[in-house]
Formats: sequence, C-alpha cells, structure tokens
Amino acid sequence: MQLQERLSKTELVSFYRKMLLIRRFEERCAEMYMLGKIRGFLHLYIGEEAIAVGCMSVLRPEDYVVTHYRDHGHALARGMDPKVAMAELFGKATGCSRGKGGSMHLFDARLNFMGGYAIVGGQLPVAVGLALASQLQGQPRVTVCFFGDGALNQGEFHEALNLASLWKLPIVFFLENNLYGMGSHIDRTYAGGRDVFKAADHYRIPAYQTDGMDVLAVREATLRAVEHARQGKGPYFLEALTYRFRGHSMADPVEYRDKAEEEAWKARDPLPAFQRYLLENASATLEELSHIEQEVEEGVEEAIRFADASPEPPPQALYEDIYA
Amino acid sequence: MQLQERLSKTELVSFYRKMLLIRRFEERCAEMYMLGKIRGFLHLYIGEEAIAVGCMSVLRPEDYVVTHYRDHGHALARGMDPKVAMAELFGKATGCSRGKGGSMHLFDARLNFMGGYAIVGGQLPVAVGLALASQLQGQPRVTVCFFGDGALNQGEFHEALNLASLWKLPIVFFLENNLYGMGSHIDRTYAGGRDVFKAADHYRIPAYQTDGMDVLAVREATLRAVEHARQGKGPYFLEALTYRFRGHSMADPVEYRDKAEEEAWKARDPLPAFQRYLLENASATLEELSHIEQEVEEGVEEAIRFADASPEPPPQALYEDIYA
Amino acid sequence: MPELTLREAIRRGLQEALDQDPTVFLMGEDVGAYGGAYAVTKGFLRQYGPERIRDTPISESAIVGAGIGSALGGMRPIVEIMTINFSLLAMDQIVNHAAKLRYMSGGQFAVPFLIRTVTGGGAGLAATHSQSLEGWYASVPGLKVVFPSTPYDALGLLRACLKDNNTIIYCEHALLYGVRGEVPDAYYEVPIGRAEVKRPGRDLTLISYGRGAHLCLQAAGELAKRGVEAEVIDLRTLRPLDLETPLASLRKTHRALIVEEAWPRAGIGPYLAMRLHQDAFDYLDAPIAHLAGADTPAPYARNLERLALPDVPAILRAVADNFGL
Amino acid sequence: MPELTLREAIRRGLQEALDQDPTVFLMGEDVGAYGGAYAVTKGFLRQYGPERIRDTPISESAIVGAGIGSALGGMRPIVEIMTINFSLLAMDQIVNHAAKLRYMSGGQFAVPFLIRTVTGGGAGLAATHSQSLEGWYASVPGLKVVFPSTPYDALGLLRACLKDNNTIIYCEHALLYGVRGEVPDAYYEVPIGRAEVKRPGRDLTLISYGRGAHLCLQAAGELAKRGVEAEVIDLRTLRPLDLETPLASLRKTHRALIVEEAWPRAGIGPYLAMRLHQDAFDYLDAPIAHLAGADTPAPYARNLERLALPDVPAILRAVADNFGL
Ligand SMILES: Cc1ncc(C[n+]2csc(CCOP(=O)(O)OP(=O)(O)O)c2C)c(N)n1
Ligand SMILES: Cc1ncc(C[n+]2csc(CCOP(=O)(O)OP(=O)(O)O)c2C)c(N)n1
Ligand SMILES: [Mg+2]
Ligand SMILES: [Mg+2]
Repeated sequence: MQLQERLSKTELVSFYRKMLLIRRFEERCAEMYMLGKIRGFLHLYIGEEAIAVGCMSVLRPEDYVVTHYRDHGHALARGMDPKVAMAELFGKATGCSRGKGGSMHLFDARLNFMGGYAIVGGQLPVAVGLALASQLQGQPRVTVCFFGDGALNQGEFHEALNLASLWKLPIVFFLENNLYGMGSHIDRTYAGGRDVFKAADHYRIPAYQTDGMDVLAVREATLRAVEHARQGKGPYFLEALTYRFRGHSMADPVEYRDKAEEEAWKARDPLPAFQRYLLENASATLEELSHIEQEVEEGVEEAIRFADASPEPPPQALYEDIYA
Repeated sequence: MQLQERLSKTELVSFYRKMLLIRRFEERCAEMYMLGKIRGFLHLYIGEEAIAVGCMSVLRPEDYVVTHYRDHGHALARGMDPKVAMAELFGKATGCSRGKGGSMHLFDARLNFMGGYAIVGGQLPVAVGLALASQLQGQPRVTVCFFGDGALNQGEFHEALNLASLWKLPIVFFLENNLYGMGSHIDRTYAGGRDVFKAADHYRIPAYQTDGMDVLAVREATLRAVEHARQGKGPYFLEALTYRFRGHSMADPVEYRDKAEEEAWKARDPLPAFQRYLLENASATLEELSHIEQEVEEGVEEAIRFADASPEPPPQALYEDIYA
Repeated sequence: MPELTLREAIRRGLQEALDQDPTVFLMGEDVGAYGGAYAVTKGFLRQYGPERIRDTPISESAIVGAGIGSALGGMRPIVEIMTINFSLLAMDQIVNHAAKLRYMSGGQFAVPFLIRTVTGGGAGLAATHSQSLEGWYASVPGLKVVFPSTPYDALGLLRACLKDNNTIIYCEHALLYGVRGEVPDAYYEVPIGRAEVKRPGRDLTLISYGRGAHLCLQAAGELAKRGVEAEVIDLRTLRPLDLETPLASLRKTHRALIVEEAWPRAGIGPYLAMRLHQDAFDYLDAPIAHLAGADTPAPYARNLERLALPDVPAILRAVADNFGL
Repeated sequence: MPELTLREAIRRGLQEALDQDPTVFLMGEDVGAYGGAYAVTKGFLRQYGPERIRDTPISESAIVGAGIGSALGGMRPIVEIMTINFSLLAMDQIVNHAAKLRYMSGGQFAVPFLIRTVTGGGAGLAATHSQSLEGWYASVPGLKVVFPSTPYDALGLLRACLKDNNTIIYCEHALLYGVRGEVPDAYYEVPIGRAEVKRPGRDLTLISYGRGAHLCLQAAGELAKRGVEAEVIDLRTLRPLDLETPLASLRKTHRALIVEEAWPRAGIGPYLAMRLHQDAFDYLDAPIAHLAGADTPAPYARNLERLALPDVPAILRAVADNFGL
C-alpha cells in the first residue's frame, strides 16, 4: 500500500469504518436471508469492499453513481443509511425504495445514487445518459458506472463506450473484475485476454488497472480518472482486480472455483490488510479499531432492529409510483 | 493491381463479367424502381462490386454466405440467376423467395446464400451460428459474413466477434467500409478511428485491410482469410475500403457528402479500372469486352422480361411458409 | 385555419419545444445531417446545432439508455428510433429500465423521455420493416403510448407529451406523413388518454387509431351511402386506454368493430374487445368484431401485402359478415 | 408409475435428446460448469462434454443468433435464456430472424431451434426479474410457445418440440421445478397445440397454464366443497392456441375465467377472451372473466408481491364476483 497524497488519520480511519460496515452488514444479511427476512436474490459484495470505499472517497455529492445488482457495498459507501438499506432488503415501507426494489435495485436520490441495475450491462447506457445530461448542462459532475466482468460481453458495453468516447462524456467506467460471472471464468467468456482495461484502447479511452483489494490504490486510481473526466477530457476506464469471497448469490454452492485460488485471494482480504496498514502507518491502535468494530456492529444491529420493526408497505403502494 | 497467383484470362474475364452484371442489373433496378415495378427500399451496391466478386471468386459451393440488406451484388456474385433475383425485386412468384422477401431479403438455399438481413448487425450472430454448425459437424466449410461500417456500432458486432474468437469458429467477418451509414460519416459514429480492421485485435482475431475498389486485391485478401478459417485457425476479419456511388436508398438525395470526395472515389470506379487491367495485362481486347457488355445487358433485359412476365404469388401464398 | 401535413405538425411541435425548453434535445440515427429517415427533422441541425440535434451511431440500445439517463439527469430528451422494428434492439432499456425506474425506486425518480418512432406497414418493406409493435409497449405498466392520426392530434399530443413526466412512445405511421389537416395557430393541447369520436353515428362503432382511423372514416363514408351510420372512434392514446368513449358509443350502437394493422394477437384489439365485452355485455347485439393484420410475417409482394393489411373493402366485408350491415 | 419432479422430467427429455440425436447440443449462460441457474443441467457438462454443453458469455443476442444460425446449418440447438426477462436483449433475433427466415425465404429454410427459458414471478425478484412475457412471443407468427405445468407435460412437450422443425419458446415457471408427478417409463409425447382438461366440471371453466393451472386446480377443489364443479383447462401450448378445448367446455359451462400472471394487457388472456366471446357468444351467461397479474411492475415486498399475483383466494373472489358462485 502506497500513499501519495497526504490523508489524515481521520480520513484513513473512515475508510476502514466504511469497509467494515459493508462487511458486517452483509454478513448479517446472509443470516437474515437464511431466516427468510430477506428474499429473492441476494448478492454479497464481501471481498470487494475496498473498491466501493476507495472510489467513493473521491466523489463529490453532485457526482452520479450507477451500479449493478451487487450494490449494497456501493450504496453504503456512498452514504446510504444502513437502516434504510436494511429496511429495503426486508421489503419494508421505510426502505430506500419503500420496499419495492429490493436488494438488486437500491436507489437514493438525495445521494445521487442512481441505482442498482439487475440486467447485466443495462446500466452502462443509462450512465452514459447521465453524463450526457451533465455535459449539456455544463456541470462539472462526473458519473461513475460500476459493472462486472460479465458485462463485458454484452453488446451494451460496446455501445456505451463508443458513445461516451465519441461525445467525450464525463464518465468513469469502473470494471470490478472478480474473474467470474456466476460460474463462468473470464477466460471462457471474454476473448480479449486478462488485461481487460486494454479493451478501452479500442474506443480511445484512457484506462488503468488497479488493485481492487487495496483501498488506497483504488482511491488514487479513481482520483486520476475522475479528475480526467471532470476536466472535460472525456471518459476514463478503470479496472479493479478483485474476487468475491462468497457465491454468486445465496443459491450458489460455488462448485466451479478452485479452492487454492479462493485461498490465495482470501489471503489478500482488504480488511485485515488495511487494518495492518492503519496500525503500522497511521498510528492507529488496536483499541481504536476494536472500538470502531463495536460501533459498526451496533449500527448494523440497529439497522436490523429498525428494519424488523418497520411496517410493510401499505397495500395501496402496489399501485403507486408507476407514473409521475 | 497486383497479381500473385496465376489466374487464367478466362477467370479474369469472368470477374469482369460478374462486376458488370451487378452494375447493369442495378442501373436497371433503379429505373424499374422509378417505374414502380420495384417498391419498398432499394439499396444499390454500385461502386462496391469488386468486393462481392473478388470475395466470392474464392469460395467453394459448400461455404455459407451471409450479408446485409445491400445484397444484390452478393447474390449475383454468388451465382444467383439474375432472372430469379429480378423477379424477387418485382415481387413475383418466380423470385428466389417467391416474392415474399424483396430486395433486402434475398435467399438462395442451393447456393448456400443464407440471406440478406435488414436489421443492421443482426446477421452477425446468425453467421456465427452457421460457423458453429460447420465446426460441430467437422466440415471444412467457411462462413463469410458481410456487413457495413454502420454495423460496427451495434452491440451484436461485439458479441459476435467475441463468441467467434472464443470458440475459434470458421468465419470471415467481412466489413464493407464505405465510410457512411446512411448520412452518417464513420468519424462521427465510430470512436475507434479509421483503420477499423484493428478493432479485431481486441478480440484477438487476425485482420487485414484491403482495397475494395480492386477486385484482385479483394480476392487475394479473401484467399488468405478463408484459408485461415478453413484450416481451423478461427475467425478472420477483413476490411475493404470502398464507397457507394449512389444514395443510401432510392429516397436519399445525398446531401451530406462532399462532391469532391464523391468525385475522388468515382475516379477509382472498379469497373473501368479492371477493364484497363484486362486490356493491358490479360491480353483482352476492346471487342471482347464490348461483346461481354452486350451479353450482360441482354441478360439483364431478359431478367426484366422474365420478372415482368412472371405471375404474382397466388393469394394463398400469404399463409404459406410460416411454419415448417 | 391553416393546413399542415402531419409531418409539418410534428416539426412544429418539435421546434416549439426546442425553442422554449432548453432541456429539450433530439437524438437518433440520422436525425441531423441526413434530416431524419422520414425528413421530419430536416434542417434542424442547421437551426439548432449539433449539441441539440444529435446524430448517433446505430446503437438503439445505447441511444435509448442515453435517453433514460439524460432524463434522470434533468433533461427532456426526444429520441428517434427510426422505425419501431428497430426498437426490438432497445426493448430491454425501454421495458426494464424506462418503465420501471420510478417504481423500483419507490417514486424517487421520473423518466420524462419521449421516443418518437415510425410504425406500420404498406410500403413494401417486407417482414423485418413493416411491423406494428405498439401494442406490446401499450401492455407495459410504466409506459405511455400515443398514436396520432391527424396533424391536429399530432401537434396537440406532442405538446401534451412534452409536459408529461413519463416515458412515452410517440408513434408515427409511415404512410400518414403527407396527410393534411387544419391546425390552429393558437395554442392547444390534445390530452393523453382521451379517444375522440371522429364521426358520429348510431348503427355501429368503428374503433381504430393511426392509419386505421382514416380507413374507418372512409368505410363510414361508404356505409353512409347505404344508409348505415357508423360512429368512428380514434383512440389516439393506446396507454392509458380510454375505455369510456368506446363504451359510451357501444351503449348507443350495440355493435363494434376494432380495426388495427398489428397481428391478431399483438395489438390492442384483443384487450379492448375483452374489456368492451365485459363492461357492455348487456348492450351487445353481436360479438365485438376484430379486423387485424394477417397473422403472418409481412410479405413483400404488393398483392400479398394488400391482402395482409386492413383496407376499406375488408372493413366493409367485416361489417357485413359480423353485423349483416 | 414413477414420480419425477418437473426439473427431473426436463432433464430426462434433454438427456434423451442428447443421447439419441447427434445434432442436438445445449448452449447458454452457465448451463455447464454452474449446472444451470435452476440446476436443470447439473452434471451435463461432465456427461456430454463442452462441445455439446456450451457455456456462453452473457450475450443473449449472440447466443440466440448462434442458435438460429446453427439450426439453419443443420443442427438442433437448445438454447437456455436464463430467464425470460433477459430475452428482451435477444428480442430482435427471435422476432426478426427466427420467426421470419422461413417466410422471407419463401420456405427455403427452417429454423428448428428450441429456446428454454424461465418465466414468472413470486420469488421476490422484483420488477426486472419477475415478468411473464410469453404472451408477446405467442403473438408472433412464425414462433411456437409451449408452457408445461406438470412433469408429464414437460417431458411430453419437450419430446414433441424436439421433433418439430420450428423455433419454439419452451417456458419453465420458476416456482414449478419441484412439482412432482407421474411420468411413464414408456415413450409418449404431448402434442404441441393441444390443451387439456385437467379436471372436468360443469358449472364454470377455469382456463390457465403453467403455475396458474395449479392454482385453478386448487381453487376448483375449494369450489367443489361448496358444490360448484369447475372444469379446469390447462392450455399447455400458447401458440398455436387450442381454441376448441375451451370452446367445448364453455358450451357446456357457459362461464369462463382465464387466469394468468402476465400484466392484464400482455398475456394471452385478452385474445383468448375475445375469441371465446366471439365464437361462443350465444352460450355465455356472463362475460368471459380475466384474472391477470397486477398492472404494475413487480414489487419486491412480500405482501405487495402477493397482491400482485393471482392466487387461490383471488380466483375464488373472481368466481364469486363474476359468476355469483
Ligand atoms: C442480461 C442478463 N443476463 C443474465 C443475467 C443473470 N446474471 C445475473 S448476475 C450474472 C453474472 C454477472 O457477472 P459479473 O458481471 O461478472 O458480476 P459479478 O456477479 O461477478 O459481480 C448473470 C449471468 C442477468 N441478470 N442479466
Ligand atoms: C437496427 C437497425 N437500425 C437502423 C436501421 C436503418 N438503417 C438501414 S441501413 C442503415 C445504415 C447502415 O450503414 P452501413 O452498415 O454502413 O451499410 P451501408 O448502407 O453503408 O452499406 C440504417 C441506419 C436498420 N435497418 N436496422
Ligand atoms: Mg464478475
Ligand atoms: Mg456504410
């Protein structure tokens, strides 16, 4: 882990807190799923927390964030209240989308968190449109659009990058390359080879590959990318190398991955790694960190209590929010 | 024009005859359209004849040909009877598709001419499937799939190349780059720059750019490409640089092109150029060529007479050919 | 009152919007330099510049997605999908995103976004280019679908659409661009969701929209010569669907024929017929009749294409067969 | 007779085809190493190898196109589109190519191609993942659409589909995979285009398919307790649509309720209702009734999702409201 800008201890610790929040939040989500409190598809971000946290630490409130269905991490990193997020997963009226969107479709207008999209690749053209709006309005707003390696193979990936490049739109395409789309390894689905960021060359979009297990590396890469886009230089493509520690969804027994591969990646778990960094380089103490851990866990428990106690949406909500 | 293989005069002259047939056929099509004998959309291939003729001269009967809606040239070069082609354009029962497909949808099963496809880019995945069938059947069959520069921007282009490369399918992707899709210049629609064949790098598909106004150059490029595919080495990407001399369709007043640009390309008209070549390098005489011209024109007139005299499809044909 | 063609009426509506609302912009394949495949936006590029009249690559999905995104971002995009046939390539964006974002976000977002598209057959374009798919879109909650048949309605509906904050598919029939009609200079709107009785009558009700409305009016003229007075209803909006206007008519005439170009199972006719039969069951002298396009891919040959599409003789035959009139 | 689950019945049919017909192969997202999103093809990769069990990239359009092309080239591909929601991305290939190639070529080609896909709601997957779009495909001339509700029908229809030389959408309801039923060891087929009376009755007719057929059978059980004998018809094939079986029933019962999950305007109910009302007009004691999914995007919350989908109480209410039974 290398630090080029000067970050205060408070800032560094806040990254840790966010990553930990995502981790604990989702661990409890998995349990809530087994209890039947959360239903449908539940895709956990565990293992990839450094990406959302590193990236969001750079963004301004007015920037737009768009992502895929594996969206809890992005929502929390962007600042969504864990109570509101958990209530949404519980399908409650107090959820961010009044319980109507669920895990794959989190939205928070006040945070310019423009949504989790559950059709693989579908969010890319929408994000391009958001960036177009900002450009037309002359606003120095950047759109960051997350997607997985599976989305590389959708036609919309290609169409979106082409359009963004042609029109020099202020957008950062952020690939979370965790090597698998469900059970399919990238080598079997993507003909372009492992250094996927080079795909952007074809569209004349500058690109960079970063370590998705290192929150500071992600932050620095994002700083450059967002700066580029904000200055009107057009789109930027970032690839973060990462790994999901759990199955694709709760239904996935993960029979297609090699155990040694899993272990190697888990040894690079971004949380303990960053904890060590804080202890060694930022004069954090074990006490401080375990205090944070306690606070985070309490926050998650509070979110669960809140979600549990919240009312279901009223029946008439079924027919609300269809038209403006 | 350079000739690396040894071609007999007969062969060379047959290329000339084919190119001329396409040219004269389509010139008369335009007239027939004005007379209301042909309706709907009519897209002329005039100016691009060297591509279809050069390419088809290489293919075997068992190879598959797939193309777009600007398909008269490919059909005739592949050997479709001009009578049958013209009858189809006239909407007659004797047309290749019994009058039901029209100009944009020519098919000829006996020639393995697998069709003109009128949805831009839509033919690419279908062609990939044909190549997959040949691979699974262990046949040394190659599929050649034509498409225009407009199709580059469809997601299906990307999906098809990716799949073909992953599975090493015996297919030649043949881009007819005439610089425009309708009124849109490639510089305004495609972010990858002018040397489009390099797009194939991204999919790790070997690629080559050739002069689409030179029938022998196209032939040689195709020879290499088809050989590669036939030997099981996977897909190949060819780009032929060309220009359509007429409007996009009969409805197009062509107000978006520069006259100087048009003139420069028309000066490279593949027909007179190849005529000169035959006279200078293949000991053809003006007499021979004008005799061919006469024969071709007679053939086209015969096609028109045939189409004109042919019956409309019977009313019950409306409900035939829906299901097998 | 001045006469305009339907094309001119749409042009006027688009120009008004571009002149008055800085958030409006146009985007689509060949809307700029080429002037639009059906010349609706001819000259706009010169007038409004390439920022607001945006030629796009042939990327239907990305174009529609960019429309959705820019609407979310506070703009009011008008996207042209050259013909409704090509909208199949953008179907996911339209159905899974445009129509659902408001609902899935619990009402946090609106998608004020207009898709203009050309629909219908009859021009010899054969199977891939002659479809009437508006019925599918009209079946999707979250979308609205309008389909004007006259210059007056075209302008009035366009104005209403541009004030509405939802995703709307605005359909233009390829064969109606040259239709002329009176259009007042004074400002007016045609409300979304309101059908219109285009000709009053007492003996039967002909219900259609778009080109079909013209055919029904012509058929009504023929019927009148025989003393049969047909009431002609132009639906104008396909979603939300005005059931009250046809129901009121049906209570009077006791017979209705629905005419549309779509395949028999793909249009709005079946749903409308079902609802009319349910809601006016006791008023019906005969079943609700339905004249649709042939249940085949569109053929190219002129004679077959004619057989495949409703026309005035076919309407008269259907009236005779179903109602003995 | 041995009992199988619906999943097992489909597995058996696929295995038979793979064993007996060398032109059959499977292709789709995660059909191989993962074993299929709904575990239908679990173990197939090991059994048949990667040539015939082909994992694909997430490229719905290319996968379907490759299916069409390989069918044109003499193979008999079985493509899995993980859920019908994602088929929107392949809509153009299905509607503009698979359904039309035969017609546009004047009968020169056939496209013997099967698309297996999962459809329906009720699993808490919310708006983008809970749709019932089979009605759209059933409205397209050139396609066939089947939708089995029992293991017996699933295997019998699958066999029939694999002998048919057309493009067929084979729908599997996500909530029916575990349904058990008897499946003979001896070979049989269920013909495409034939509905089945799954329970005879005389007082009213309940018409549905897929999961709805089960709901109707349960509702019929409840009604029987009150002395009301409902005839339950399972359509099984949505295109071609068997009208004769429901008509025969209607002539006997004089009342029919159609039950389906799709949006009110998107399913096959409206067309069926229209045709039944037209063809059995004089037999009807009451209008044909229609119980569809709510006209909303699918909500996530369990209580709302329940309200959005037909269930047994809703069927009983509809029977009471419409027929006073
Ligand atoms: C268009 C579409 N096809 C298929 C699916 C089913 N599906 C959901 S997630 C997924 C894999 C996506 O992998 P990737 O993009 O790498 O994201 P990751 O899950 O690894 O974060 C698939 C196939 C879908 N949601 N949308
Ligand atoms: C999906 C789709 N979008 C739009 C069209 C309308 N259209 C027909 S041809 C064409 C331009 C295609 O250009 P190109 O691929 O370069 O081929 P060329 O006409 O130059 O031979 C367009 C936009 C279409 N047929 N299909
Ligand atoms: Mg992945
Ligand atoms: Mg071109």
